[in-house]
Parts: sequence; structure tokens; C-alpha cells
Amino acid sequence: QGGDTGGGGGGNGPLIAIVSKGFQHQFWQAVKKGAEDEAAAKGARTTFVGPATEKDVEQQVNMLTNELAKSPKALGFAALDSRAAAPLLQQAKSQNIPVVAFDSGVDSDIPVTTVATDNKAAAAEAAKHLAEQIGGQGKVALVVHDQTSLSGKDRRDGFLDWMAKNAPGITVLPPQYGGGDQLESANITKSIIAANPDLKGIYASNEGSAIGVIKGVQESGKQGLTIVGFDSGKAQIDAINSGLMAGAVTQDPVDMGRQLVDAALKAINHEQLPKRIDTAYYWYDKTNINDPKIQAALYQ
Amino acid sequence: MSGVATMTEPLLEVEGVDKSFPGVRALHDMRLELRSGEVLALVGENGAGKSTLMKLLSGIHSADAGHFRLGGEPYQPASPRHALELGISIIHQEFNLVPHLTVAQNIFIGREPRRGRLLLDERKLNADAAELLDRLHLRLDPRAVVGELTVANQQMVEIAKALSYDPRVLIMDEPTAALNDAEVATLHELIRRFVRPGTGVIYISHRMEEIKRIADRVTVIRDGEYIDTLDMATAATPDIIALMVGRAIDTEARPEGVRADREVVLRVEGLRTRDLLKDVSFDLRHGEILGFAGLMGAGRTEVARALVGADKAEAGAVTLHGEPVRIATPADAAKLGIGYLSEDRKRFGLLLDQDVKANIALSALRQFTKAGFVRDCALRAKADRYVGALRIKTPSLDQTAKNLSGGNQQKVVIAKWLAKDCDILIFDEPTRGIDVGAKEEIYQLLRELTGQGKSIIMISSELPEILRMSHRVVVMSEGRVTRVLDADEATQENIMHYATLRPDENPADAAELGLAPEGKAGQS
Amino acid sequence: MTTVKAPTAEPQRTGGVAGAIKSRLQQLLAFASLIVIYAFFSIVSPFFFSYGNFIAILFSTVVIGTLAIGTTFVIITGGIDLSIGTGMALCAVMSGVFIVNSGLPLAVGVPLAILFGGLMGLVNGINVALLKIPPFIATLAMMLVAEGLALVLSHSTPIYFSDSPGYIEISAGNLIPNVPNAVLILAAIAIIAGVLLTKTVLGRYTYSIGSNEEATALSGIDVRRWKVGIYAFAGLFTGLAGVMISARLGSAQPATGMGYELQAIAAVVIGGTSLSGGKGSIIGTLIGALIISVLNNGLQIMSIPQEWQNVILGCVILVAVYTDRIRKREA
Amino acid sequence: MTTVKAPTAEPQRTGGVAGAIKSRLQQLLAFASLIVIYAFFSIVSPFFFSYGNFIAILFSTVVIGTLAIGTTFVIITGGIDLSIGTGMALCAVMSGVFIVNSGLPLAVGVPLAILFGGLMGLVNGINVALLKIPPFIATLAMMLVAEGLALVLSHSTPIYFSDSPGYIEISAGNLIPNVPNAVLILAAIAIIAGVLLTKTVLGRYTYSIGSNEEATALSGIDVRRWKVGIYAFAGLFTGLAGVMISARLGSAQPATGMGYELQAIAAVVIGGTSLSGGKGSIIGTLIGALIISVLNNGLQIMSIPQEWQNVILGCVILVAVYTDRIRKREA
Ligand SMILES: Nc1ncnc2c1ncn2[C@@H]1O[C@H](COP(=O)(O)OP(=O)(O)OP(=O)(O)O)[C@@H](O)[C@H]1O
Ligand SMILES: Nc1ncnc2c1ncn2[C@@H]1O[C@H](COP(=O)(O)OP(=O)(O)OP(=O)(O)O)[C@@H](O)[C@H]1O
Ligand SMILES: [Mg+2]
Ligand SMILES: [Mg+2]
Repeated sequence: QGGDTGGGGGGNGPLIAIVSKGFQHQFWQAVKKGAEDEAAAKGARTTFVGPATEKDVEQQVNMLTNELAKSPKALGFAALDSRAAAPLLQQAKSQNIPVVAFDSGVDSDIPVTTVATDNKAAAAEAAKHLAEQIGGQGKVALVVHDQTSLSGKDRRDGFLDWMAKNAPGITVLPPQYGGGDQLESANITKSIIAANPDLKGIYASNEGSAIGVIKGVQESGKQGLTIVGFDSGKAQIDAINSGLMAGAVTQDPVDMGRQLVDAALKAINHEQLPKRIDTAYYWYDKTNINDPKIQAALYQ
Repeated sequence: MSGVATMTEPLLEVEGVDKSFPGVRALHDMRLELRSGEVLALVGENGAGKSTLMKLLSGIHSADAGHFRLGGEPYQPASPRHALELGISIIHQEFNLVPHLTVAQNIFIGREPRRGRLLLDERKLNADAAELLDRLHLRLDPRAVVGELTVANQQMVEIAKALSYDPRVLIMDEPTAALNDAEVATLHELIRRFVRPGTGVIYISHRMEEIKRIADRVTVIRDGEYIDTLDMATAATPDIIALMVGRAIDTEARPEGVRADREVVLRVEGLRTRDLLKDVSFDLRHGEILGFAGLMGAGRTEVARALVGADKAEAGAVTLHGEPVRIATPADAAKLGIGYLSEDRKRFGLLLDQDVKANIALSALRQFTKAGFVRDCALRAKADRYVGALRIKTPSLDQTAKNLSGGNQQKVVIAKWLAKDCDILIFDEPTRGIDVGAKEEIYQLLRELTGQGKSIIMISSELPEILRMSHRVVVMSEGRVTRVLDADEATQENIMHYATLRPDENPADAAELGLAPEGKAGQS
Repeated sequence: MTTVKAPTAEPQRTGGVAGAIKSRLQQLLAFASLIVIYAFFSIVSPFFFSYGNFIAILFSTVVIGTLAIGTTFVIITGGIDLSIGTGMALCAVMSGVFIVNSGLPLAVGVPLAILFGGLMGLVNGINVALLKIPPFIATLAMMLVAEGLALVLSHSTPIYFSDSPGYIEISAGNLIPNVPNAVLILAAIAIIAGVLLTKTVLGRYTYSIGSNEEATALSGIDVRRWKVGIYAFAGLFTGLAGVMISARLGSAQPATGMGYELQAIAAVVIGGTSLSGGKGSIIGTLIGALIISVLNNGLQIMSIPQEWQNVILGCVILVAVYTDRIRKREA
Repeated sequence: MTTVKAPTAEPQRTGGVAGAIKSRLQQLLAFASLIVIYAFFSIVSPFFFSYGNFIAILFSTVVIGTLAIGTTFVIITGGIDLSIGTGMALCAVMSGVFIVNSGLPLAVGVPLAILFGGLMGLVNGINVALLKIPPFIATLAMMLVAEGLALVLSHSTPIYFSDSPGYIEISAGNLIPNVPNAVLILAAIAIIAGVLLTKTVLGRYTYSIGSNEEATALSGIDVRRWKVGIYAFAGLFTGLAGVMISARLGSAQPATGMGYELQAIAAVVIGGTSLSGGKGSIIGTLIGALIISVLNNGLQIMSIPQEWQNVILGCVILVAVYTDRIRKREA
């Protein structure tokens, strides 16, 4: 846990400042936990901040500025918009602060490495499973958490692209955006179901959207829909266990946090790093949910 | 109170009271004695400290020094509620009603009849209010929303509310400022019924005739200090005025006559509004004061508002210096040199939170600008001049308007329009709340303005004022002009005759006005 | 002195029976926008007009509606409460803390969570009425504090009510077949709030303070105490909204709530309550909330691309409020 | 004729100089909270007190500060403008459309984007002043419309200014070494807005309308036209903020803006401007905006856990506004 100083880890170890895309949501909390655990294990300190929503590009830039003012030994950075941060990354470079990108790539050659999941590929995996479950025929809908952030777009486009390429029998409805808000996503889901009595499946692009979709389907009383989700959290895990949800794709955020700190420490020690450190994503459903590898990636 | 109370027993005593506001010493060593069973008038110039004293008595402010006694006991009100509980009820100079609530709800606010602890008994509330209003001979609908009443009726609600507390001492701070003579008479009857051994009234007013009729004694204060108390029976009005202002005042001066052949500067024909006005026509001549007389609600204010475009007119033609003009907003009117000074200074006249100079310069701001920039020195100089000329009592030009006494606020509004230098000025109740001395100054000013060739419409509910100042008098009733009288025909009886014609109800009146049964309103 | 009798000091034009009819007519007219919108969607979309969708719309109105009803009181006093969105999230979390973490029975935990909302309202009221901090600032501060505390107390993790099946029934259960309990609760609190606002001392002083605070104080009413009370009372609705949203979602989501305040206030204002105080009604607020829900639902059902939905929503709100105003002026 | 001499009774003209000094003192005192907060952070954190961080704070104030200055005018008239956040995003997108998509030169595209903000303000003004729609509703509708249009026009994708290096210089360039141009621009518009507000007809009428709209209208001022003008004028600042944020980020972000309106309004109100109109100052607004920036910056530099930052922010704002009020009452 973070503790009151806000620094994960302890003592006077090197400070790794992490600027994430968010902090309130469980995904980011899991990244934070991984980072703090790893830092504690290796005698480093971390700070972890992120803007309130993934739309607050300017707030993230301000946060990055403020973190750099603390002269950390390394910087972990998940860019909402890489180019917006370019001058600051330049500044980090000139201050000899190594930058480790995470979650999604940073469009710049300054980061020493990128610790990330391929969101598009993960979304395609979800699309593949959805298509399989409904037999490659029928109407499906998407409830996406955001239409402008990189993660929102990748998770949408990965799904749409796969469907376009591989599932000619499936009609995809125009994506609807619920802002990741459970309630709004639930209301959207109910409208979609009302307007499309022949709907076969729904894909939700993050935890909040997934909770909303589950609620919406439950409340509408519609049977026989195939729901696939993204990320984890108790609601999705329960829904998968109960059979309401077919399955979901998850990244491994705790691992991402760990790898991030690990890479940062290596960078501080001038060790060589690969250009890209892939953190895994997994499809999980009733059959494999108790697999230890999967369990490690899930958060409740 | 016991039954032994007599006319001479002091009911309320004030001794050695001081009160200062930042930059202003409002009261110094103030004294006052209200006897049981009497009506005591309190007079003094604008800003003399009358309202301040009343605010001390009602627990709104606390005195810096001195003490009060009520019925022989020390009296120290901690809050307005406390004062009410101790038996002192006040009608403030500025309205303290809740505009969105009804008459009944306002009267009994804080004392609503309830069923159980929380539930209101609206039926009983309305019945109680109806009974009270009936007892007071006030013809008001308990369910009417107060914000939609005329100023005069709002005043009646205040009075009903104050009396509903069955107070020992009733304090009225200029209760008649918004009333016409008929209502004043009603009010005075109320007061007479209220005063009996054991109760008393403090009555603040600037209208000397009224004081003469209602008060038993009069206490004069000046510049926050006690001057003298006189018996009304023996005191002569000029003496009271002299004590008040510290000098003699001529209250008889009239404006110069206006010859009938003067150019007509403004002609209004067939003015009509949706709610009230029907075919209002009149004209205004160069250098003339045209009085507008009528009962409350006759529509005089509405004529002015429709004329300057503050309210929408449904029909009507306005000709200015022979040219037809279209006035859709007060801004259009101002551009054409027509200014309107509203009867309700707080709502329609003042920027209460702004300082005196900003208020004075509001209409004429363009005079003090160069390329859009305000020249503050010129503005200050001009404001200073009007503060001097109208003897506005204020510690500085930077004083906030809401801290001025009521009469001085009125003077600020007048100064605003004087600064604008319009050719036609419409004064709606210009001397409301203004002391006798200042009234004379304003009359003087009106005379000077007409001397300079300006034309004035003066709406007033004070007949003496109308009679004294007008060259001609337009009399209105029920939204119609019933007669235009020349100065020599204008007598009290004449005006009241035409002001009380009710052509809509009374066929004989309609016939007298030459109206067809349907009324002229039919034409469009 | 002139002593003339006014022929009859004519009583007022409005008021009385005519006034009552007129004001009722106005309220009916306020429905008009809602009906027009509802009819429009029913015509253009074959899926809109159905019992199921009708209930779906009502269900989606519950949380915003509850917040809006509570905050109507605050707005009628001339105040504003920005803390209701994140405050609701905090109350949801508190509900989780009481029921899930501390294992209190529902019958204790739920009232406690609602009372917690009242407590936040109380603090707002004290800041506004006693410390004289402008409502906007006082409740903005509370909004930030509540946002932070919700995360702190929940460790930024949703609290699930999976082991309290009764809890979820608060929202999704069907005391009456085919009507979710949440809708019943909304109806019930709307009626209660309506009665309180129009028939009780609390309501009377709410209007009175908003209409003229100074005059109310001078009439001997302890305005400060009542204001504190009104804010605290309104806070109960925030608490209830927190319970209802967490019951519906089956979990207390600490980060869900920001932005709800604006929607709730918008519902209140669309419903004809003036932000400057003194005017307003619960039925208006309900209509306002429904207009927003119906528009959201209808536009989605019509599959309008989402970026256009907001554009249309904005324009329709403008037109609805504008025509409402015209009608009122003419009524 | 009245032949009356005034018997010297002229009131004491104190006030004057003393009053001016007093009011200046009050403004200086308003700084106090800011200074106290700044001093506190300087003591507790070794990283806070530095030229670089000072500039960073100013830089982070630019966008909110620009919006807040513009909206100060609207708030002083007694109005409110909720559309400035998403409106800013729309103006940023328009800037991208003009400069990147249509290839207009900077000297044309930038003014056009700013004027576009004025156009939105104009529409708000017309809705408020001519159609008499309450400002909250009118600008809420505009907020939704702008949010949608920003996404539509940008196809929900950031528009990058990579090929317009001069554009980025608007914000990040250094006409004066070590001072970003954005900070200079903020200073310049603050001065211009301050002069306009205090020294010109526009400013005087802004205060008058907010103080008593009806009285101002009856004083012969064309209130409706001025109100339209004031909203349009304030819109220019929204446009400028759009340019500055997109210059700073190097791209027009269509979704970055929602929520900025609340921060800007908070800055204005913390700075002592009353939401009921008639009172306020640009310097106050700047101080309000700086208080928020300094708190955000300082708390983060102290590495306070983020969920606690909001809690502390809320409390400090309360205390700052409260002490400010106490001081004013005593000054
Ligand atoms: N709250 C206040 N702050 C500052 N000065 C005040 C305040 N209230 C009253 N004054 C000043 O105190 C003096 C007395 O005012 P007061 O209202 O008692 O006069 P008044 O005798 O009632 O006059 P009027 O006949 O015009 O109503 C005036 O100079 C006024 O400007
Ligand atoms: N703002 C208003 N709202 C509702 N009714 C009004 C309003 N202003 C005037 N009236 C109504 O219009 C009628 C005419 O009022 P107006 O003020 O024009 O009369 P008046 O002759 O000037 O009388 P006075 O000013 O003495 O009351 C009154 O019956 C009044 O009720
Ligand atoms: Mg007075
Ligand atoms: Mg009148």
C-alpha cells in the first residue's frame, strides 16, 4: 500500500516518478500496486499520479512538469498524447532522467523502453471469441469507454478491424460511448437492446463499461446475449463465473507495474534494455479463470 | 399593561443613545419619550437618523451607548424576533416582504398555524389573514402573491403584518410614502383604532399635513441629535420645519405660467397596453410641467413605462417635435432625450451595491468617456456637483448607495437624470420619502429645468404637489385619461371627480366621458 | 388635506381561484415539451414506444432524479450544491463500509448511509449559513473532499454487495411486478418532497429564504438554523442516491459521481426552478429530469452517432426551455 | 421663491483618499492567502521554491486563467457560462481546422479561431439577452453542442500542429528568455481585461447590469445589446484559451475541456467575485486561479497521495475563502 508519504517502497532509495493516465480506476491502482511492490522489494521509492480522466491531456502535462521538478532518478510515463509531452520528455533527457514508457507507446525516441500491452491485439482476441460464440452470424454492439483516448480507440478499432476482416456474417452496430461510467453504460445498453431485438452479442471495452453492460442486460431481462468484456474486477469475474458473461480479455496491470519499476531501475543503472517489454494479455472465461497465471493477472 | 396606564405615563424611553457607522455618526446622545396612548411623530431631514434609531429599537443594530426602557423596564432587544416578543413591531422604510409568497403567508411568516409540528394549515392561515384584513378594513386577497401587488398594497401588507403581532409599540417608518390620500386616510383610521391606553405609535413621515392630523406630539431631530418635542395642538408647521432644517423655508413658490401657444414637444396618441391602458392620449408642451393625477392603479406609472419602452405597448403613436418616433426600449427613449425616473427606487432606480458616483453617472456615462475610456476626474467632479446641489448627505462619493438614508437615495436617482440632461423628463413620484426642505429644493429644481426649456411629466399621488407644481393636470382612472385640466381649472374637487370615474362599471361615467358602451378600446 | 374614498381599493388581479388555475395550467404546459419529445420518438422509432422502454427510461432517471429532488430545496433557497455528485459516491462507499466491511444489517447500514449524506449536507449548511462562505465555494470544496474520501475509504476499489442480496433488491427488486423498486422509491420521495415543499413549514421557509432572506430574518425566523437544516435535509437525498446507485450497480464505485451534480442541477433548472431562488417545484424537477432521460434514451435508440447526440441534446434543451418561457409569458 | 441657504450642514467628506487606501489594502490582503500557501510549500518542500517551479506554476495557470478572466465579465453581469470548457476544445479544433486542414497562415487562422470563440459567446449572449433563456441553461446547451461539434469536426482525433512550428511557439516560445510566451500572454490579457473592466464603458455597464439590470435598462442603457456584447467579448477569451491549450499541447484535443468551466468559475469565485453579480475584479480572479495552481503544484511536489490531494485542496480553499471574508469584514 501507498502509505501516507505517497511513496511506495521506503528509505532513501532512488525515486521513480510515475505519471499514469489515471489513478482512480482499478486498472491504474493495480499498476500502482505492482510498481510499489517491486519498488519495495528493490529498495526504491515511487510516486504515482494521473489525471482524473483520460481526456485531461493538459492536466497530465502539468503533472509531468511537477514530477520533473522533484528531480526523480527515473520517470515512468503513460502518455495520453505523446506529442503533447514532447518538450517535457526533452527536458527529462537533458536532466539525464531516463524515461520508461508504459501502457501504450510514446511516440518519441527518448523512452529507453516501452512496457505495454498491445490493446488492439487484445481487442481482436475479444472479437474473435465473441464471433466464435455467436457462430459468426448476427448483430453485435460495442459499449466503449471513450472515443478520443488511445486506449479507447485501440480497443474499439482492434475489435472493429478484426470483425471487418474475419467475420463477414456479423453486423457491427455503431459504437456507443459511456465514458466508462457504469450507470451511463447500463442505460446505453438498455437502449441498444430495446432498439435491436435481434442483438446477439455485446462487447464492453473496459471494466466500467463491462459492469454497465452486465447491469443493462440483467435489467432488460434479455436472455441469450453473449457478452465479452475487458479488464477484470469482481463484477466481471462474478459474471463470468455465473455464465452471464462469456469471458473477457485482461491485461496484467500488476505485472505492468512491476516490469515498469524493474526497467526503470535497470535504466538508472545504465543496463541495456530491449526496445519493448510486452506485458501479456489473456483471454479468460469459465474454463481457465482459476488458472494461477490468470488469477495473478486479475484484480478483484 | 395594567389598566391604570394613562396618557402621560412613558411607554418607551430612549436616553443618551449613540450610533456610528464607518465615516458617519448617525446618532449622538439621542433622547425620545413615547407616552402611553399617544401617537408620537418623529421628524427630521433625510439622513437625520430616524431610521437608524428605529433599527436600534427593533434589534437590527445595537447601540454604541445609551439605553432604552419599555414600560419602565430596561429594554434590550437582541434580535428582531426578540423585539417582537417584547412588544415592539416595526414597519421599515424599505419593504421587508417575501415577494414570492402570498399576502397571508407573509403576514403570518414565522407563526404559521400548523397541524402537528411540521404540517401547515393553509386554510386556517388564509382564514386568519382574511379575518385580520377584514378587521383592519383592508381589501386585500390573502392569496394574492405579494410580488405582484402594487407598492401601496405591499405597504398595506406590511401594516397588517405588524399589527398582527398585537404590539405595545408600533413604529412606522414613512408608512405613507407610497400611499395616496385615500390610503393614508385608511391607515390613519387603523392607527386611531390601534392606539389605546397601554399602546403607542411612533410615526415617521415627511408629510407635515399628515403629521398634524394624526400625531399628538412631535419630536424633531437634526443631524443625529435631539432638538425638541412639541405638542401638536399648539405647534405650527413652519415652526416644526424650521426646527428640522434649522432655517425658514418658503413652501408656497409656484412655477411660472406656461402659455398655451408653446410648441408641443411630445404627443402621445392612442397608447394601449394589454393589461391596463386604453387609448391614452395627451401632449406635453415646451417648458411645461404636466402633472399626472389619479388613484393608485390608475395607470400613470404604466403610461410612463409604456412611453419609454420599459413595457410593451400594444398600440399608440408617439410624436416628438412633430416627428413620429418609435420607442421600443428605454435606451431608445434616452437617445431621444426622454428620461424616466421610476417610483420604486430600490428595484428600478438604484444600483444598491455601487457607490454614489457610479449611480449618478450611470445614465450620462457617455458624457465622461473618451474613446470608450471613462474619465474619472470629470465624472467625480460632476457627481460632486450634484451631491452639493441636491445636498445629498453622504460621507463621500464612494459610499455605497445602500448605506444612504432613503431620502438621500431618492436624491441620487434624481441626480442621475439631471446629469443626463434630457429634454423631457418623466418623474414618477419624485418626492417620495424626501424631507420638506429637500422637497422645496426639488421643486426649485423643476422650476429651473422648465426655465431652461425642458418639459416635465410629473406623476404624483400628493394632490397638493400636483396642484402647486403643474401647469396642466392629466387625470387618469382605470387606464384612461378622463380629463386634462388647465392650472386654473385644477382643484382638488375637480381632480378627484375625474380620478374616480369608473366608465367600465358605471354607464353614467362612461357617458360623461363620451365612451360608447363597449368603450373606445374596440378600435385598433 | 384631501380625504377622498377610493371607490374600492380593488383587490389583486391574480391570486384566488383564477391564479390557482393559471398556475396549474402552467405546470401542465411544462409537460408539453416532454410529451412532444416523447411523441416524436414514438413516431420515428419503432422500438421507442413500449412498456419496457418506458420503464427503462424511468429507471435511468432514478439517480439523477433523486439528486435533483434534493437539490431543488437548496436551489430554491438561492443556493447551489456542487457536492452532490461526488457526495453520492462517498455515500455509496459509506454504505459499503457499513454493510460489507462492518457487516451491519441492511436495516441499520442503509439508514446510516443516508444519514451520512445528511451529515455532509449539514457541513455544507454550516459553511454556508454560519461561516457565510458562498454556496458555490463551500460545496465545491465539499465536492473535492468527498471525491478524495471516497477513494481513501474504499482504497480506490469498488466495494461489492454480493453477499447482501437484499441490498440489490432495493433497486432492482419488484415489489410491484414489472416495476423496479428504484422507480417506486423515486415516486415515493418525489411525493414526500413535494408535500414537504408545499405543505410544511420547512418548504415555506425554503421559499421564503430564497425569495428574500433578509425579510425572512427580520420576520423573526432563524434563517441560519433553517438553512443549515435545509442543506442537511437535501443531503439525505444525496445519501439515498448513493444507496440507490450502489444497489443498482451491486457495488459502491468510488469514482462514479463527478459530473452528476451538473446533470441534476440542469434537470432542476430545466424544470423551471430559478437559480436565484424563491421559485421552483418538485414536479418541475421531475419533468426536467425526464426530459433529459427521454432525450438520451431516444437518441440512442435512434442510433444517432454519439457525437451528434450531444449537439441535438443541447439544441432540444434550448428549444424546450425557450418555448416553455414563451408559453408562460402568454399563459 | 425658495430663498434658502444651506447652513454649512454639509456632511463630512471623509472617504476619498482614506477609502481608496482602504480598498487597495483589501486587495493586498487578498494576496495573503496566496502568499501564506506559497510560503508554506517553500518551507516544507526543497523542490518547491525555485525559479523553474515558479514558471511552471504560472504556465499551468495559463489556460484556466484565460478562461477565468473572460468569464469574470459574464459572472459580474450576474450570468454564468458553462460552455467555456468544451467551447475551448471546439475553438482548439477550429484552430486546427483553419491552420492544419485548410492550411491558412497563422496570422489568419489564429485570429479566426479566437473570433470563433467570440461567435459562440455571441450565440450565448443572444440566447440569454434576447431570448431570455436563463444563462445556466443557455450555456449548458452550448456546452453540449460544443462538445459534440468538437468531436464531429475533428473526427474524434487530435489535430496535430506538427507542421506549423510557429503555432507551438505561441505558447512555448520565449520572447523573453526563460519565460514562456503563454505566461506573457496571460499577463497581457489580464492587464487589458483589467483596464477594460475598470476604466471603460464596457466595464462600467458590466458592473451596472450585474448590480441591477432593470435599473440599468431604465437608465437608458441598451442592456440587451451590451449583454450580447459582453458574452461575445468573453467568448474571445474562450477562443484564445483554445489557441493556447492547443499550442501548448501541439495538438487540438477535441475532448480536453469538459470540467475546465468549473475550475475557471471556481477561480473567479475564490477571487471574490460574487455569482450574484455586480462585484468582482480581474486581479481577484488571477489570485483565485493562482491559489488553485499553487495548491495543485505544491501538493503534488510534496508527493501527497493523490486521493488525499483533493481532500486537502477542498479544505484549504474553504479556509482561504473564510479567512478572506473575515479580513474583509474587519478591514
Ligand atoms: N448601514 C449603514 N452604513 C453606513 N451608514 C449608514 C448605514 N445606515 C445608515 N447610515 C447613515 O446614517 C445616517 C442616518 O441614516 P437614517 O437612515 O437613519 O436617516 P433617516 O433619518 O431615516 O433619513 P430618511 O428620511 O432619508 O429616511 C445617514 O447619513 C446614513 O447615510
Ligand atoms: N410589475 C407589475 N406587476 C403586476 N402588476 C402591475 C405591475 N406594475 C403595475 N401593475 C398593475 O398595473 C396597474 C396600474 O399600476 P400603475 O403603477 O401604473 O398605477 P399608478 O397610477 O401609477 O398607481 P401607483 O403607482 O400609485 O400604484 C395596477 O393595478 C397594478 O396592479
Ligand atoms: Mg429613513
Ligand atoms: Mg405609479
